[in-house]
Amino acid sequence: MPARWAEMRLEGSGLTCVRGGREVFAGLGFSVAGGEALLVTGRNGAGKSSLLRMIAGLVRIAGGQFAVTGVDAEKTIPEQAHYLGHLDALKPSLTVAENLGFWARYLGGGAPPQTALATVGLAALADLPAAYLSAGQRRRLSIARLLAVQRPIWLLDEPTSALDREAQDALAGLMRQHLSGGGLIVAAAHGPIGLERAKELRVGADA
Amino acid sequence: MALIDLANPTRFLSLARPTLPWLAGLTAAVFAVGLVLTHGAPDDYQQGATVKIMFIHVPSAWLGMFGWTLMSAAALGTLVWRHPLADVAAKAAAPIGAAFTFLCLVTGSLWGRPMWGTYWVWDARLTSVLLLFLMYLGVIALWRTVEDPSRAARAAAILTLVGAINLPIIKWSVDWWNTLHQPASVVKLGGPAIHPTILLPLMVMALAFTLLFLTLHLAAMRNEILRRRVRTLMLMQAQAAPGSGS
Amino acid sequence: MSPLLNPLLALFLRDVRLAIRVGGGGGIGVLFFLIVTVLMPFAIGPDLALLGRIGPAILWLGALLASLLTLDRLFAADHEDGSLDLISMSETPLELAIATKAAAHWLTTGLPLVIATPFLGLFMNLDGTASAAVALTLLAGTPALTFVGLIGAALSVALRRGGLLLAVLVLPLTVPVLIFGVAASNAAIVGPVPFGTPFTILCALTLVSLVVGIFAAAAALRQGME
Amino acid sequence: MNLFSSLGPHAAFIVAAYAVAALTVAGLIGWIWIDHRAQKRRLALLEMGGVTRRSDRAAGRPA
Repeated sequence: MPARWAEMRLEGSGLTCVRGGREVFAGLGFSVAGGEALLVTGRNGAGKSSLLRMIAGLVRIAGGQFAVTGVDAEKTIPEQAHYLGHLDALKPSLTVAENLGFWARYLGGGAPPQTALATVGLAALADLPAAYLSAGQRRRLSIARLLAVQRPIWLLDEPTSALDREAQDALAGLMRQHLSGGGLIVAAAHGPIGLERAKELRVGADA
Repeated sequence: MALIDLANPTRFLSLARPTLPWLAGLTAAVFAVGLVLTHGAPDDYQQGATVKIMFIHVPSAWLGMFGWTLMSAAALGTLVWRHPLADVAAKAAAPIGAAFTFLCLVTGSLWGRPMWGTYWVWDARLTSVLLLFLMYLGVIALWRTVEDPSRAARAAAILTLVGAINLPIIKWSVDWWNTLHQPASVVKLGGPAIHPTILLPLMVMALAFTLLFLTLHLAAMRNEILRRRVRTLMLMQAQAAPGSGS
Repeated sequence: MSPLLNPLLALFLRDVRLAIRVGGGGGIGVLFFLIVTVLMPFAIGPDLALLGRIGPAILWLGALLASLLTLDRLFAADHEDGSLDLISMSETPLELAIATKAAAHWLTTGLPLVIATPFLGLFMNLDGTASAAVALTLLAGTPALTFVGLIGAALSVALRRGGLLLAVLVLPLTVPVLIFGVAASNAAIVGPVPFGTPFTILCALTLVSLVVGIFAAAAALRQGME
Repeated sequence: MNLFSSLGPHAAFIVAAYAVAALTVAGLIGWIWIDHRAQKRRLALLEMGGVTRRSDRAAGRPA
């Protein structure tokens, strides 16, 4: 797999997050290069999601800053990152194909590749309204969004939740493929998510 | 959602398919007779030929009420006996009832224009029909917003029954609010006060309209059953695909 | 299609498609407008002359309430299912995305109100020219209502309260539009002021609210990123 | 056009009323017919895609 992105590095230093007046974490730092994965662990409410959302520009940075090298300079980090949160960003009344098509056009400016749905095993349900999908299938459709638009940074918040064993292995494969393509992953999870050589960043009281 | 057994509606479908063409033919025949009779009806001494509008206005008003009565009966079927066919009957009747109520309003204002000089007058009967029309739109909106058919049916059934209870109250209060319209001349205690030569075409047209309503309702119910079957198949298609377990 | 327009077009088509599939294409807005208009004579009485005089005011109030109350879901729906997060993570500036959503909302809610106006004018005993005047002023005024309501919708998402809060926040801002809208309608029916004067002010108000609404709503959404 | 003249001065309103009636009925019939065709098409599409109802299979019809 030829490296899609040149030598890339994402660093955060002295990061402080305050939400609703409560300091979630302070002075946090990390550094992850292209081809590497960072596993953010910690008990619930320790701020794993907040860190990911902060990288994605969805939460205000109370202190510290991010630095990214080796990527398109004009684009901000959120414009080069995929964020897979607890919410699936799907409209029940739109069909599977319409949902994916919209995100591909909105985030990537073009129609999604035909293979995206097939890779996540939803090709047969393309014309089915998303309302009929199960939680696991909605999750797969969200993951298809990551394949439909090429972005170097993947921010995955408990990506394996609602996925069955077979889908978790498939996701691990996709993540390895993304890393070997030179991309990087920052994932928040409780346990290992099939990524052997992931660096770990503990967040929370005993950080 | 447990896969409700569609056996009963299936039998309904097998019954509906043959009867539909016959019913449609009968409706057309009665309509033909009705139209000939209305054409021959004499002019009213006061309103002249505009009385011919009554041959559409009055039957469609009746159908507006008939539709809501039908939906109320179906609502009982839904709430008391939980019969899936009752849900289908209620949902199919709403748009048709609304259409005839709308027709009653339009013909009413067309009849009123030469008589009262304006298209719309806030008189008691027309206003009650207008409120009935709004209630129809409300029920249809309710049907469209709730996704699951059986939940939607129960919600619509409750709204229909509450509406049925309130219709007389609305009618009485609007009458009190304004009495401009001609008092109910057809259904009078002393029998119809209008001349038999006008009453006969009116009765035939009323029969024709009712048959039309039933034909349309039967066809709409058939569509509704097919729509539910499509929904069930789509659910099964999702469950058959990978990842449906979790 | 230039790279900037493609995403916006996709967003526009998505919102219009959603409005048609879920809301019945602005049907709920028109239904609310119809009910509010029909309710007035029950309070005021069936006196056609009086209704004729206050017809434009009633139609304007009905349209104003209808377009405001349907705005509540403009951002809330996307916020609840996570779409708003992804929309902000795109090269397309948030302001343009908001303008596109507002345009889609106006097309599926504001425009149907304008189209329904002549029919509701009958209930208010308004003749042809009167109904046309009200419809024309609404055509110029409803975009202002949408773009002013936008700010309330964005704020109510950030504050997670929504619903009536939107109306409370935004109603004072719509007063100028209401004044000049009704004034223009009455000018066309009764005079003495020529129709043009209040109408051009109304159009000016719309253009101002267009710009202010978009940037204020974007700021409100960004500020709400807690 | 004796039909028109026989309807007296307000003929236009009478014809309009009958026209609206015809339109409304045609609208209803049209809506029902289009809806019927649409459901039939979607059913065929689904059944072609191999999705069959439990009672179909129970009735021994080919899956």
